[in-house]
Formats: sequence, C-alpha cells, structure tokens
Amino acid sequence: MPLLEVERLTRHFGGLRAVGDLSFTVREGEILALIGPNGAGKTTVFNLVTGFVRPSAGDVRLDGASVIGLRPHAVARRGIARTFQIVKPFPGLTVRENATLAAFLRHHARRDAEAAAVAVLERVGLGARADRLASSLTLVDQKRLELAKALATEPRLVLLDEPMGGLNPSEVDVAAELVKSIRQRGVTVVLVEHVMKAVMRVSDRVVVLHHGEKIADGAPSEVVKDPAVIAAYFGKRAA
Amino acid sequence: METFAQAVVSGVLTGTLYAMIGIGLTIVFGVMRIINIAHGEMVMLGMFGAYWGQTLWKLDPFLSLLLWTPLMFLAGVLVYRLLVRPILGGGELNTLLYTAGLSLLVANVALLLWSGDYRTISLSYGATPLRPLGLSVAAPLAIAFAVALGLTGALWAFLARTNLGRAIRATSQNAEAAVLMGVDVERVALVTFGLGTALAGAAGVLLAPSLYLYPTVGELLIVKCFVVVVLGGLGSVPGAIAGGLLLGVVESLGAVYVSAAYKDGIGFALFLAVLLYRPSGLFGVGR
Amino acid sequence: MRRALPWVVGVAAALAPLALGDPFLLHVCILVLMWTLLGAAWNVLGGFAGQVSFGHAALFGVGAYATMILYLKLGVAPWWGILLGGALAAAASLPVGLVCFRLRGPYFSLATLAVAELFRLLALNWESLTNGPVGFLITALPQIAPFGHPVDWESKATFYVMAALLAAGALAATAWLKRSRLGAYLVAVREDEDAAEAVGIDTVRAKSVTLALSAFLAGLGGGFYALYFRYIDPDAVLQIGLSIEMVFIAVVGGLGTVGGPLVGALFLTVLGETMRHRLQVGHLVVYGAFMMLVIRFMPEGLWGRAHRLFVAVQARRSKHAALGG
Amino acid sequence: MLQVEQLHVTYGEVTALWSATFDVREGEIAALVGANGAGKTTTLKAISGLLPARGGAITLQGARLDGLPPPEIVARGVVHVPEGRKLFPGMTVRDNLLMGGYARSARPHQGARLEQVFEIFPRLRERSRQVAGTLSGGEQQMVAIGRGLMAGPRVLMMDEPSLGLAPIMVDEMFRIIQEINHSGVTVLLVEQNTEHALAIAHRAFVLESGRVVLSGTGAELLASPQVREAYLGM
Repeated sequence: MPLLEVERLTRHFGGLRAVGDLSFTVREGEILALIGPNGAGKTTVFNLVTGFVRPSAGDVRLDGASVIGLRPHAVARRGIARTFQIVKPFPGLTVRENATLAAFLRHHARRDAEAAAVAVLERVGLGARADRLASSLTLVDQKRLELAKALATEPRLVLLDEPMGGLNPSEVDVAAELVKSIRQRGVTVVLVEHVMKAVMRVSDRVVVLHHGEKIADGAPSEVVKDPAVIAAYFGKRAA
Repeated sequence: METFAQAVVSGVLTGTLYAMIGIGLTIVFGVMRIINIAHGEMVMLGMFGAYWGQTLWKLDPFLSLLLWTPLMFLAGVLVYRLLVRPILGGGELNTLLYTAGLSLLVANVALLLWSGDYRTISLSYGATPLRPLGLSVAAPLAIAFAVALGLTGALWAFLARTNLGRAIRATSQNAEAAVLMGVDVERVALVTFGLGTALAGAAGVLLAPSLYLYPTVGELLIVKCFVVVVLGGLGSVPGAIAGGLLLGVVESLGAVYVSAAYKDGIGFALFLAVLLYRPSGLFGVGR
Repeated sequence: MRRALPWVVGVAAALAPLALGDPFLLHVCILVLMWTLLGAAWNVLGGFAGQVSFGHAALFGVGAYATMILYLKLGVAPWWGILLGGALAAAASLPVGLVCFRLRGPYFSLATLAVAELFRLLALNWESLTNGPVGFLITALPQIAPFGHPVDWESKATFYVMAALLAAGALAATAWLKRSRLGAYLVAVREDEDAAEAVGIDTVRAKSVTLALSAFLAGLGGGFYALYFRYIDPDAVLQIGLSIEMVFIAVVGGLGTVGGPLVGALFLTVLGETMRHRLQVGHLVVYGAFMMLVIRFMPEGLWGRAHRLFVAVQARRSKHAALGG
Repeated sequence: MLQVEQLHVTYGEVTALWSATFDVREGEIAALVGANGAGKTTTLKAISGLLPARGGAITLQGARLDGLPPPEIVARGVVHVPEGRKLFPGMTVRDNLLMGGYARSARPHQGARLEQVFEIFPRLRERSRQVAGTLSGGEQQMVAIGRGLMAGPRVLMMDEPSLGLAPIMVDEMFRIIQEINHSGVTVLLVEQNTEHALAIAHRAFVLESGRVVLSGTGAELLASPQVREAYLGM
C-alpha cells in the first residue's frame, strides 16, 4: 500500500478552481517532486494535505486512514510534517527553542525534547547556531531551520515547499544533498520546487500540475520530454 | 404601525450620525490599517466644542460647525504627524494599544479640565418637536440629520469625483498599486487622518444638542462605532453608512419592542454574530 | 548566599508595610498587589499567548459578583467565595473563548470588548440575580479564628496578607507557566499560529486552557475586590476602563515577563494614587500617557528593559571575569 | 533608452536578483523571460522603485532612476502594469483608469487619454461604470493595461499580461501589446508564455536564477535549445 494516497482532491476558491480532481500516490521511501508553472496549485495541495485548507471534495489517506477534516496539529501528529515556502520561524526565539517546540510533539519532557532538537539541528548543519535568534539567520539557515522544525516532529512523510527557492547555485547543491539525506533516514519526501536542475537531480518521480490538474506523472527524464509539460511551461502559440 | 414608523424614523436619524462617525474610523483604517480607539474622543471634543461655543460666545452649536470642523481637521493632521506616524510600523496590536492610551489620555485630560458633570445644550428652537406626517421628531436631531446628510454627501462627492479622493479609495483598496500610479501614500494618509478626525468632530458638534455630554462619552461612542464599521466591513465607506443606519434602526426598534434596557445589548449581539459568521462585514467584498 | 539575597529582600519588603502600619500606605500596597494579580491574569493571555483582550473586566466582574452572591444569598464564606468566583470566571471563559478565538488580531480584541459590554448589560438588567444598578453591599463579615487568632476584618493588615498571597500565587503561576510546555506552546502561538499548528501544537486548546487560567486569576481579583471594598455594582466591576487598566499594567511592566505585572502595578498604582490624592482624577491621564510612551520608546516594558540591561551587564561582567582569570 | 546594469536586489536576506544587465531600445518590444523565481518580477519592481536596488544602476536616457521614489519614476514615463493586475476592485472601471492618470504630469490629459484607452478597448467603454472586481479576467487585464496607458508612458512595463487568461484572450492580449507598441510606446514585457512573447519581441533576455544568461532577437531565442534548458533543467 502506498504511504500517501491523494484521491480526486478538489478545491475551489470563490469561482476559481485551484485544484481539480487531483489523484496521485506517494510510495514509502521515495522522493516525489510536485512541479508546475506559477499558479498551478502546488502550495494549495500542501495546504489541503496538511489540514490548513479544507478540500471541496476528495480524500487524502496516510497509510489508508483519511486525514481530511483533521486540524493541522493533528495531521502533524499522524506523521505528516511540512515546511512553508515563505519560511515561518518563531522569530523571537532561538534556533534551539524553535526546534524544541517541534520536538515536544514526541517528547513531553523538556530535557528529552531539547536533546532531540539539538540532534536534528546537527543533522541539518545548524548545530553551531543553536543559540542565535531565528530572526538573525541568513535565508539559507532559515530554510534549514524550517526543515529542522519539520524533522523534529519525527514525521514519516515530509512536504517541502520550495526548499531551494532564493538560494544561490552552490547553496542549492547543499540543499539537494540535505533532501537526499532525509530519505536515507527513512523519511519519505514530497517537494514543490522551481529550481528544475535540483528537481531533476534529487527526485525519483515527478508529478506535473497545470491549472490544478495533473498533466504528467513519471520519471524526471521522461516528464521533461512530455509535449504537454513543455506546452504548460512554455505557452503555446496559436497558429 | 405608528410606533413602528416612529421607531424607524428616529433610528434612521441617529443612524446617520453613527454612520458619519463610522466613516471617519473606516477611512483611517482603510488607508493606514489602524483601528483608532481615540476616535470616540474626537467626537467628544466636537461635543465640548459646541458646548463651549454656546456657553462662552453665545455661538449657535450648528453654526459653530464652521469653526470646529476645520480645527478638528488640523488637530487630526497634527495627531497623525506627531503621535501616530512614528508608531505605524509597530504592528496592529501595538497601534491598537497605543490609540487606547491616547483615548484614555484625551478623555481624562478633558475630565480634569471640565469635570465629570453631565451637561446639556439647550436651544431656543429645541423645545417643540417637528411633526412631519404625524410623527414626532426632535428639532435638533432633525437639523443634525440634515447637516450630517449634507456632509456625508459632500465627502462622498470628494471621494468619488476628485483625484485626491480617488487616491484615498485606491490606497485603501491596494496600496502597492496606488504607489505604482504615482500616489504619495504618506500625503494620502495625512489627509485621511485629518478627514477622519474632522468627521468625528463634526458629528460631535451635531450630536451635542441631543445627548448628555461628559468627558468619557467617547467610550460609549467608540464601542458603537466598532459595531458600525464591523457590520459594514472595516475599510468600506458604503459599509459604514449601511452599518450606521442598521445599528440606529435596530437599537431604536429594540428599545420599543424588546426592552429599552437591552437596547445596547442587541447591537453588541449583532456585532458578535457578524464577527463570527461574516468577519468581512455584512456587505464586505470579502478579505 | 547570593541566590538567597533577592528572596530576603523580597520578604523584608513585603513585611515592611505591615511593620509600619500606616493605613494609607497599606491601602496603596493592597491596591498594588491587587493590580499585580490582575496584571498577571491579563499577562498570561495577552503577554504569553499574544491574545490582546479588551474584555477582562467581564471575568473580574464574574468573580466579584459570584463572591458577593454566594455570601449574601447562600451564606458561603467569602474566602471560599473568592476561589469559587475564580472557578466560575474560568468556566464562563470557555464559551467566550469558543466565540472569540475564531478571530485573530484586532478582531479578537474587538470581540472581547463586545463580550464585556454584554456582561455589563446583563448585570445591569438581570435584577433578580444581580440587584441591577443598585449592586451589593456587605455590612458584616463573619467571625472566624484560624489557628486560634480571630480575624480582624477592620484591619487593612488582614487584606494586605490576603492580597500578598494572591499576588504571589499569580506570579508563581506565571513563573510555572513560563517554564512549562504549555508556556512554550503559547510563545509559539504568539509568534506564528500557523507555524505552531504545523509542528503539532493544538493552538485552540492551548489558548483555551490559558484563557481559563487567566480568567481564574482575574476572577480571584474580582472576589478580592468585592471583599475589600464591600460594595460592587456594574459600573464598578464591569466597566471597560478596568480591562484597559489591566492591559496597561501588563504592557508597561513588560509583556510576557514574570515580574512585569508587579513592576507595572507598583509603578502605575503608586503614581496614580499619588495623583489621585492631589488631583482626584489625574491618574488615568498618567496611565494613558505612559502607555503611549512605553509603546513608542520601550515596547518591551519596564521590567523587560531592566531585565535585558541586567543580562547585558552580567554578560559583560562574566566576560571580564573570564579574561581576567 | 532604458538601461539596467548589474542590478542586484534583495528582499531582506533573500537575494532575488544577483546581477541583471540588459537594455530596452526606443520603440521596441523587449521581453524578459525565464522560469518561475528567476527574478523577472523583481526586476520590474526595482525599476519602478517598489524595491530598492542594492547594487547596480538603472538609467532612463542617461538619467539615474534608481533611488527615486515611485511617483517620480511614474512622472518620468516609466510605468509598471503589475502581475495579477492589482486593480482597485471596489472602484469602477472609469475610476481605475483615472487613477492611472493620477501623476501630476498626466492629470491635464486625463480626458483625452481616457478616450484613447476606450478606442483601444471598446469593451471598457461599455463597462466604464461597472465595479472592476466583477469583470472577467480578460477585461481586468484590459483595465490594468489601460490604467498604465493613462499615465502617458514612454516605457510600459507589463508583468505577465497573459497569466490566467483563456487561450483566445491570450492571442488578443498579444495583439493589443503590439498595437500599443506600434503607437509609439516602448514595451518591456515579462512573460511566462515564452513562445508567444518571443514571437512578438524584437529582442529578449533570458533570466535564470537572478542572472541574465542569454540574449538575442526573439526569433534567435525561440530557436535556441538553451532556452528550453533554462526552463526545464534538462
């Protein structure tokens, strides 16, 4: 059974259909990229899966159990963590406190939570900056913190919303390695990303959205050759 | 049926004045995203302006409008420049607390100067009510209504027809786009704050002959004013007008058919219901 | 030894007014402690969780009315009444939270204001329960003698001790909150509610529990007020001004700090009472002016600023020590 | 005419544009293309003064634009039609257009230009009293462009004018952009609909990760395999 099943998911905002009849699955242990042009509905999919937005129709199941209707904190408890495209650190707290808040989900004693948080910070390369205020970090480090908070909830599946957006090329390489290392520890990854070179490098499979619908689903090298994908990215000139 | 008509008429009269106060609050919110809690005190200052005008200089309260409206505009401009602008970047809650401080300060300075006594303004022409169509309408309230209608109409024309008025509306609908049109948002904010204050002051002058006046009257008025602007949708001028009329009529009908004591409560219950189910207001275009 | 010093100073300072015995001094101290309790009550919700309520007078009023009604109508001893008043305020806060927490930011603040006005109107008009605008008056308090000492209800010292215990309890509760997991959750809620939900924090539950705690403390304050002043009516215990004063004390003292409410209450009450003594109405002028000055120049509050300076000095000192050693 | 040299722009800590260099010649349509997040919108915002330039220079016929406040840039004739239209949704079509002519230099011409806009978009004349928020996407885009024209632009910068439009409207929009250009307005076009944009552009620049990586005539770029690579990361 796949880890995550998205089935006929639909969401309207006013008259606009942001996501329409979208189905795809995520297998345990894979890295799946969700791509598509601006306004294709990728972030909305994340919001629907994690309970920040209620779907108009459709279902999302983790290990066969529906998570629709759960509030975001309950979805996180089930084992789906996420990051935000516009990073959302707790700006007035230190890096350690940020991660500890997330670690509280699985460790009730402060000491245990802090230990778990520090371990995660080491993994993402923020160990040396644990006592800095989150608001004082550079963007790369804020993206790392965003990831650390998601991992500190000890998820089975993590949804990353543009983990590489705004980074320079060498930083993108580091981030790509980090994403691969998450999977090596047994956490399944779904990422939305615009930096296509990184998508091609890290992902096992790509789902392409356009106007809220799935237009392609397959290996990265196949998907980029798909005429529908090229047309979606490129626009089509009417003859 | 006659009681009903009477209640609706007096509701509309009061509601027009609520609307006028509400417009002042709502345009300031629209442009600057500040909920100015001291707005009620601006109304209070207008009321005392009318009172002292009559007491000291034998100035007819309605005539004194010509004096106090421009002065309150200036006061608004000064308050904005000296007090409000420096804290604009501080977040919604800080500005809310800050204007709460300003409200307390102004009300209590007034209390210190003028004592907490309830005062009234008596007018020679205030004694006999007008009797249009068999209904009874207090003359001062009728005059206030007519003037408020005129002022609101003038403001409407200003907002609809002039470049500056359009710029105010544009800024409150989309500040970034207004900048792209070449609008100097800082200047628009200054004028808007002045206008909002002038409207509050003018409403105070108009209300003075119909209400008891005392330094902390602003507290009661500002709470009603919140009801008005939230009913209509924060930032919307037509919304404030509709909200003002609605509150006026609901209160007036409530006083007749439910209980005079719970008159204000009906307004607040309506307010909570709207906040819960339509936070963008009854007539809001959505947020 | 060094650690004990602040405690020794604190206890000595707490005992000093008793030793001096001056009634006006004691009265001011009682007010300071009552406002510390109320400031702390507001601070739990407003300072830690970032939910700015303009309606805490309602919770204060529930506590005051509960204490009075239980004593005068049912004969429940007022010290039990104070505790029950707190509990009732906490219970009343649950539906209030259900309604108001659906809104965020300034909308939440406006909703709490409307709720408080509804409570005031209810007290004004539900005459069979509340006596309406007439209110309640306590003419005599019962004779008791805990530990063999008869309690002298005419002495300010009695109330001073009660107020001190209540205020100390509130500050202890705040200190506990600051270290607890719930406290950490509240800070997360204050900083970013969506991010808090995303890491698995049930923000609605965290806010509701906190509101209940805050309401309990405010209710205790109301009950104490009823007992100390022996008279309540809707304008005395349910007016908007009370809510605003609670906000100011917490903000001037320092939002989200443990000691802030004490500092804010001490500062504003002493200043206010001095002004009231001389000018009768002036104290709220000072409150308003201070509120504006603090937000403009010292948004972290008096205690917050002092604490930061203290930490900075300590850091410099330990650096010196490290260099020297 | 409009010269952008080594423009560097950040949002707080985030660098959105590393170093963009390109120029727009008088009377032409220049296109700025590239994948999402490449820095196209940022470039336009920096030119119109919404974002400060951290480094580099923007000049209009030799005079520095960077550092000027947005109203001054509008007054000099550099007008930005933003992505997503950014209309004033509660105002009528006519009021939206009049706002476009708000700049002091444009005010005397409000009446005449309103007529010109109605000539180009007869649809808007019919709808002039309608509230802008209730228009269809295509009509809203017409208002956005018309609003830009009201300022009497020398350079009109358009950000994603075809975004979210029905295919038939997309064609219409590109036809209108050419028409505006023929009437003497220089156009800087940012488009995701690359194929279409390159087809009408005299010259084009490809942005990738905040840098201009390729430039040439529209036709050259249309044929270039590198353009596809910039988009699809092949």
